[in-house]
Amino acid sequence: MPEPLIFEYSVPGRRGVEMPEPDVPQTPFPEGFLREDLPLPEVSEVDVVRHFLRLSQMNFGVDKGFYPLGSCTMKYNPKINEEMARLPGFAQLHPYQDPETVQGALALMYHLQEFLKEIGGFAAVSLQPAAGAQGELAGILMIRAYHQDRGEGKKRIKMLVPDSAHGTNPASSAMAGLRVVNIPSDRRGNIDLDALRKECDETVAGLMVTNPNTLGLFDENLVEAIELVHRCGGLIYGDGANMNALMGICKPGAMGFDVMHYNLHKTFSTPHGGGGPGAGPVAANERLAPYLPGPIVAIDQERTVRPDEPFYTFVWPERSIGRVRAFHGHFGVFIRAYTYIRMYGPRLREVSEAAVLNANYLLALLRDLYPVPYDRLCKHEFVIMGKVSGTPVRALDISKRLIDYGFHPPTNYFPLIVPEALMIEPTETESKATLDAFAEAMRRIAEEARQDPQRVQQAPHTAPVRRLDEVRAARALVLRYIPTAEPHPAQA
Amino acid sequence: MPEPLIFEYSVPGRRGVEMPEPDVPQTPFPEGFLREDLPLPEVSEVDVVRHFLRLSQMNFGVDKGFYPLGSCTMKYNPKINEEMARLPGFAQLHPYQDPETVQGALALMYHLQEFLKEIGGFAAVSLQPAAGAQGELAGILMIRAYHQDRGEGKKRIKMLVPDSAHGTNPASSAMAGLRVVNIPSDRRGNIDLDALRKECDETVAGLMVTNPNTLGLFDENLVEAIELVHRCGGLIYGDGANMNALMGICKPGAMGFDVMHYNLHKTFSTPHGGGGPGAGPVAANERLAPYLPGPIVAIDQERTVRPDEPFYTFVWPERSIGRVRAFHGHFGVFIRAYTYIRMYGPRLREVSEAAVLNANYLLALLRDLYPVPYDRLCKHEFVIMGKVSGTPVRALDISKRLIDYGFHPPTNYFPLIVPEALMIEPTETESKATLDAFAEAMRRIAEEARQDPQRVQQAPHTAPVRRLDEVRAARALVLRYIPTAEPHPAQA
Amino acid sequence: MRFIPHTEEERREMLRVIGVERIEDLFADVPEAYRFPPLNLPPPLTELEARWELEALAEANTHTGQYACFLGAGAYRHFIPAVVDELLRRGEFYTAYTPYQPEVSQGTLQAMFEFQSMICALTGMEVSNASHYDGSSALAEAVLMALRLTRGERPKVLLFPTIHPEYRAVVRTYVQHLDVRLEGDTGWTLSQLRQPLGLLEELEARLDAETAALVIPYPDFLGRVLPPARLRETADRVHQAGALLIAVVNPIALALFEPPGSWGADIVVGEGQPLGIPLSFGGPYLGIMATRMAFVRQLPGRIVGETVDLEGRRGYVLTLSTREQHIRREKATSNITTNVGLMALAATIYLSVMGKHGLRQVAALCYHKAHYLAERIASLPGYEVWREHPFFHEFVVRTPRPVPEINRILYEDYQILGGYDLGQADPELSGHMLLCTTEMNTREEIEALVEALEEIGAPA
Amino acid sequence: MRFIPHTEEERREMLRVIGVERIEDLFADVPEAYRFPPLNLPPPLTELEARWELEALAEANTHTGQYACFLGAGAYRHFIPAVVDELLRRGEFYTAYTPYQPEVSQGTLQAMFEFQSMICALTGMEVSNASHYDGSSALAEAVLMALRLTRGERPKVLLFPTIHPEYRAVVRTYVQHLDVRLEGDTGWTLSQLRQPLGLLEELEARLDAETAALVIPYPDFLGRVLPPARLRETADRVHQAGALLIAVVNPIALALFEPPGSWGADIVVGEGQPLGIPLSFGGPYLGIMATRMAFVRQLPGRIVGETVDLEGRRGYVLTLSTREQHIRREKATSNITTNVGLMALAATIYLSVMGKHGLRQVAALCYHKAHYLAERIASLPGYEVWREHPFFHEFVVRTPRPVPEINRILYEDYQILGGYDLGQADPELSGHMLLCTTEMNTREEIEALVEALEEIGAPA
Ligand SMILES: Cc1ncc(COP(=O)(O)O)c(C=O)c1O
Ligand SMILES: Cc1ncc(COP(=O)(O)O)c(C=O)c1O
Repeated sequence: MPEPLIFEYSVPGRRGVEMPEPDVPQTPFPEGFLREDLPLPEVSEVDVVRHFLRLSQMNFGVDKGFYPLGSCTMKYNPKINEEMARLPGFAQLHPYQDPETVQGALALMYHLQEFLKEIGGFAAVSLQPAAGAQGELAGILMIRAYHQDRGEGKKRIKMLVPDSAHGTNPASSAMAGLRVVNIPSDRRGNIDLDALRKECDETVAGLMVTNPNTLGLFDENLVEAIELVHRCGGLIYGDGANMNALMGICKPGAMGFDVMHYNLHKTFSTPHGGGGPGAGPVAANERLAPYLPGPIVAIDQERTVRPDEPFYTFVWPERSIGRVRAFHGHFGVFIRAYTYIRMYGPRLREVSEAAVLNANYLLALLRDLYPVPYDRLCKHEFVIMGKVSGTPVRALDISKRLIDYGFHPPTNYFPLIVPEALMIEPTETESKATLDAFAEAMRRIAEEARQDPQRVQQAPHTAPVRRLDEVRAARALVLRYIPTAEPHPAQA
Repeated sequence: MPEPLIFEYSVPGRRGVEMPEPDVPQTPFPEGFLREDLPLPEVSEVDVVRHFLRLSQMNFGVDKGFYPLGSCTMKYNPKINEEMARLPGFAQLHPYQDPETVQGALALMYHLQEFLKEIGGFAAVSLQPAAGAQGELAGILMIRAYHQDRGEGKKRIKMLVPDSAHGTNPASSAMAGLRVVNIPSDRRGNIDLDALRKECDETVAGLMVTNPNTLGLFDENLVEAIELVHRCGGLIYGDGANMNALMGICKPGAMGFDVMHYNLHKTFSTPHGGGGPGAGPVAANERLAPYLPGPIVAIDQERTVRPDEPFYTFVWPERSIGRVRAFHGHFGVFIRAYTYIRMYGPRLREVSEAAVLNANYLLALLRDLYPVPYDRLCKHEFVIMGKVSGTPVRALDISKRLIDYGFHPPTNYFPLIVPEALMIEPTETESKATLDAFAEAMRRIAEEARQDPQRVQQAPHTAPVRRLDEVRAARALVLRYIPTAEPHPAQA
Repeated sequence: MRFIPHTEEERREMLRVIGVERIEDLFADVPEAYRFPPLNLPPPLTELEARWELEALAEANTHTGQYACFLGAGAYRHFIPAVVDELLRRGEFYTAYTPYQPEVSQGTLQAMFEFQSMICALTGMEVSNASHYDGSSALAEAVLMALRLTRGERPKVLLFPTIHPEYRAVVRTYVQHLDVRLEGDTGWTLSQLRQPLGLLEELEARLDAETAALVIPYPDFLGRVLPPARLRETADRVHQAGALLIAVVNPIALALFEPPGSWGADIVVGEGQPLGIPLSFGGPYLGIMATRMAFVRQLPGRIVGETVDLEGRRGYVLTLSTREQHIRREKATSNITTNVGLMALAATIYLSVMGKHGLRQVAALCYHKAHYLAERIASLPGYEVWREHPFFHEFVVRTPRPVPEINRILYEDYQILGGYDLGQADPELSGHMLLCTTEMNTREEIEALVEALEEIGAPA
Repeated sequence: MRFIPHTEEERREMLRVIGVERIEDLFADVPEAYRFPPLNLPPPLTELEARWELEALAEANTHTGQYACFLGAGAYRHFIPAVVDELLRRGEFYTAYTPYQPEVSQGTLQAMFEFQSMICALTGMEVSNASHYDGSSALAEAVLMALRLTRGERPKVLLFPTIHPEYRAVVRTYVQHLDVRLEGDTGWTLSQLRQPLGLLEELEARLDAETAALVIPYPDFLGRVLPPARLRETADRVHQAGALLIAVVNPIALALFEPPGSWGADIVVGEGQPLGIPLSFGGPYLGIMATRMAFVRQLPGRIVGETVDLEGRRGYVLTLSTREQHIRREKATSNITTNVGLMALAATIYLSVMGKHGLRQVAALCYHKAHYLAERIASLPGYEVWREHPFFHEFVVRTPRPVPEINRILYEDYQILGGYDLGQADPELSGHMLLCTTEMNTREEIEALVEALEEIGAPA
């Protein structure tokens, strides 16, 4: 049964939550300012509960089952994180309270900055950016500000972006006013050094590197690529979306990355929220640290009385690019990431080890079933091709058929350089039994593709809806509820 | 896909939650005391989350949809109640804390007692009983103690119980050592006064009255029945399960009931928890108040300094029947009931009015579709017969078919005096639209019964499982998980 | 009103369909003299106002998260992993009722089957019900069950004296009008109470052809654990006398100690609150009840069994319902219907996520901390600790000043909720305090208590 | 470790299948010089220990549930019905990601469609996206959008000076390397700032063929609401100049005041935090972004559209994704991908359960309480209140002593979190405080503040 829209439950005059009567004398509203109608639903609390409960049941989350969405690190989100973020001492803090009244919150942010510095090998961190993409924008603006300070702002207008990069990389570069130059990948999935070398000149602002890259591969040309770009005066932006492969394995800061963002909602287990919120803290080496977006948290030595009880406060990096958002970042997300890091400590290395173990294990199980375009040791994820030779079945079909087997589909059709890409990231929180079951489903789908391709092509068969007509959606452009003439309230 | 048992996810050595290492010196365990194996599951947190999330999705609750389970008052459970019960100042109180440290909790219990007294028209209330059935036992023990105090304890050993009564009524009487005498109902569904009169003698301990009775009818002979029993020295036990029909409508205490239990999990919106916990506070008039189970909360005048700040404490009713449980009752349930009553206040009358309105409206919609054995004004619920003439379809089939229409079935085969009983209690929290939809489903089922009876008889078709073999369950008696020789861990 | 969805217009339409004019007409069958009495209740609150009021009431208490707490005595402050409440809060679980309709209740049913399995695993028994109200009422029902199993021919039940005093009180309440004699639990001197093995011998000596059951606490109210080997002998003696052995247990202790199933208990009951259920001022808690398969037909309460559906898939249903009141009425094994399903679910989730290893860790932490505290207090002048018998996580301390006095000072000057005053339970034990530690008591708290007791105990 | 399920045995078996010996072998591709650096982090905590640490950090703060709070300035303490968090906590919602696979994401998708519909209802616009990070970044994106809509031919954007100062800062950050001039928001005197209609005229006067957009706050940072009738004139002037009118709104205010859609705004952005989202020290919040249908192809962020499935049933999908980075890369309308979906869901639930009536009540309560407080303070010697222009729930007070001093005394002596120090935003405004009330401020709190201000303001 399809679920009605909440508007379709509405009955004129029905009430949900009511508020107290005013306990102060009332003041007349100014004339000519008021709106007439407010076309919001009029429903009761039980309508709302049933509606959203039913909607939730039409959704698939990590809590429901395996969610190997490549590039997204859909690891299990510990429940303690959720409880901690709801402590009134955190959830009920106003962002403009005096630092003296929020020392616990500032301490948490300070230590999270420190943890992220240590994990990535950087000199400083700003927690401000709201997501990875905003972290990218901030980092690129930092690179630009750096060049500008050197009088090269107008000159260095080229951002080198590998063709395997995530779409946010070129998009962020463009937003910062840079020209994007695509760098192809070589046959082993690495940055093509020859192509790179050709672009390395004095107009280069920087190179954006995702490592492991979106093929799940550790770039074998990394050290050389970094050197090439540095030599021509460009800087290295690290897309840290894939840090789940690298904690305690290697530190990008040590390897020459100048600036990098983290995705707390990937590596550090904060839930993805059906699309967000995440957080995209940005880290920098000594060179770029002064440009970080502000404010960041520091110890105020003057107000610190005892060394074991530092006084924390907000400060501005010397040559900051400025604010990327109002207030101080996604604090609720920081609480979760902080809790997570505290539960692992130096054993975060085991997270990355297990993530890579799981990916290589699953790759080993799938290798004989589907073509693997770049078949070597992978890191936390890998890409296969969603084809079964001699059949019309495509990556999309396989994805949809996986739904019937109780799995969320992998990322499909990304990275763009692999035709029919299926990008699979199991994460470290999945058990061997789950990976075995997934591989078995993939085996059966390959078999079905041969024996009954229609079954695969028309999948899913057991989801709340069948395949949806996306073309129609884009043509009709019904983007909001428009009341019909004859309301007929739905049952709750 | 059937969900494995949590034991079937187990992998030797896998860990869920881990505890800190001891921070004190360790003491050797005594020799010869320790157990060898502890065959609990070994699973990770994500296994647990997915398992119980999936199980929950195989369940139907009020939050999912209409749940017209007669005699159970499955009204909507306000979410604020859940939050309030989880406040640390309530949830983290030890029952043996000094009264001085728990004045807020005691105040809440005191006022809840007062509210219940007022709603039922009684002189005193004990919150102790854990559920309606335990309230019954307590009330019957009070009646017995009363007779005993009058030297009639050995003589008055007969409890009169109408044949429409809930099974707990005779069962509770038997547990208290009484002999149960069934009183038939008359043709209008009332207590048969002639039959009652015949049993009214000096061996009568009391009469158990459910009003409105389990047919959903206000007993038209009530006043007379009470008088008859009182005249022969018996007392009146009120089964308050159906108080949702009577708040602000009439007070049982005023009508001559001597003792009555409430079901906080019905009338006062505390959730049913998949079977419990509930709470069955017992209320008494002046005569029986001294016998209430203890402890109850009272104001300690001596320790009260200011009259607007009473000091609350536990006291024992003078001639109490004793404890019915350790500690002080289902406090977590009291919080919810208290919150609920505070949100309505005197407007609880509107709850009962709307509950009765809904029942009569739905009865009006169903009257022409199914036989109504006692067709008169009903109160908060009503009983129809689950038959469609000329078809083999039974009440059970109709119940199961309702599942396919998205509804929880009504109570079936109770009360026992109606063949093929379907006992329908809509409660006041359901909207007209929902009742209309339910009536429409019932209409369609009647039609299906005529056109395609198999479809109805084999329902449900869309539930997580089909009809289950209860005979086999009772014969095989597989009542716990017994590990198989070859464990094969399930995927999460 | 807030939770009533009808608009005025809908109400009118509904009345029209019913065929009456006003809502009052629906109550014509209520005798006029009693109809529509005033309800003298405080005026209604909105959600926000209710929240304010409840928050104020909650804040009028001092809770165990604020002050260090050494109270146990049947209700224990344990760590509850966040995952427990996260899952309990799923509306499909907590807003359902008794799973009479198995097709839409497989969640509750399977979870209860798992609960039964875990209780069997913990206790070493063959069958468990799906919960009783609490430990005390479970014990009362176990006594009634033993009476039935001995066909009502044996009116005597022996209660060990150091069973929780409120449990013994509840048993007395339940049987007050039945032809039953409860014996053995009162009238002992302080020094007798201090020797549980002596008490055991005394009680065994009273076993006779009149005896339906002997009830043994494990650990007892004073924290002590009787030796399993010795209890095996007790079981033999009980069985030779034709009676049943009932054990009252703390489930956390069973993670360490030999389960009653292996020393011969016939019925095991206990308070399941320590298994992931908050203190909540005493309830709702979780009655545990398990027995041998041979006795299953006398077990009260719901039982879930495995079966298959029409298509042969595994599924779960309520079974053996011919024991129950809705079928058997006055002949039922009990009057219970609403139980504490959600608490049983909490325990199931708790036991799943703690698992074999975690539960053992919890039990061991409780044990080590209690023994450390006992040792420290034993070294304080003026205090005497009962340490001669093995104990779990509670122990008795004789105090140099009256217990209520000590507790008041602990509360007011040290922000500590002190131990249970045993004088409340038995005048023989006055001047004795029952102290408890769990994994929630840090060493810091323990040292603070010891220091406080030292100061309080020092001669002025 | 806790969230890694592998046992030693499983790990060995997996390595065997992979064909390597040790887990270290999986990292052979990492240059040796950099491989396996030490991680200098504090040692791991169990859940219980983590809880203790986090609780201690939380308790090291004074929160707005403890002290009366009169801070607003872009983040508002509103009542959040319990039902909001109950539903947000459903794992199917919060552990999902962007609904790329509509068949298993109808829950998120339909809720986002409802969100878009409600934002359109509130703002009076035709189309909304499914959220942006927060109000400030939504404004920055709106400015970029206006630049695109004017085909990059108009480099000037006029910012009203009393837009939230941090929003203006964010816009500056975003455009710092673009060929854009932000004008109009700085350099005004105190008395100019006090006359919003005067400012409006000044800004209108600067509209020219270079201008891409004029941005108007509604209400402004100082709480004032410009007359809708006057804004309609502004819109006409802006459109005549070939530019776009962008409004920055507080959605709660829109429950009372004429929505920007009806006075001619082209793009509406705002901070959705007041719609059921906790203060949480500043985030995550909810960027709102709506526009006219004609501009939909320049709208950044996710958009959900209605469609049908293979069997003709209504369903929802992400649509117009050719605007987005994953398809269009450097030519996308924005780089945004992860947004704040869960916050949009919170707002959707909030708006559903408050409904038309409840939201109006909230807005009215805010208004009445602020006006009462303003009136009371206006009567205090030494204080001056800006009341000549209509305001919503915030207003400016000139204080007899420096604002930080007053706030410190309020905090220390009265347990009050005082108002925002406007000197932080603009030196011209130093000595002025921005006070805010919502439905959460009781009259008692208001009187307490007035009394405190009176005492603090009294000449010594
Ligand atoms: C490789 C990569 N880079 C960047 C991003 C952008 O991060 P966010 O979605 O947090 O903005 C993503 C996210 O999906 C990604 O996978
Ligand atoms: C009429 C009636 N009486 C008594 C009871 C017993 O109440 P409880 O289930 O709370 O023990 C019920 C409950 O189902 C009932 O419907």
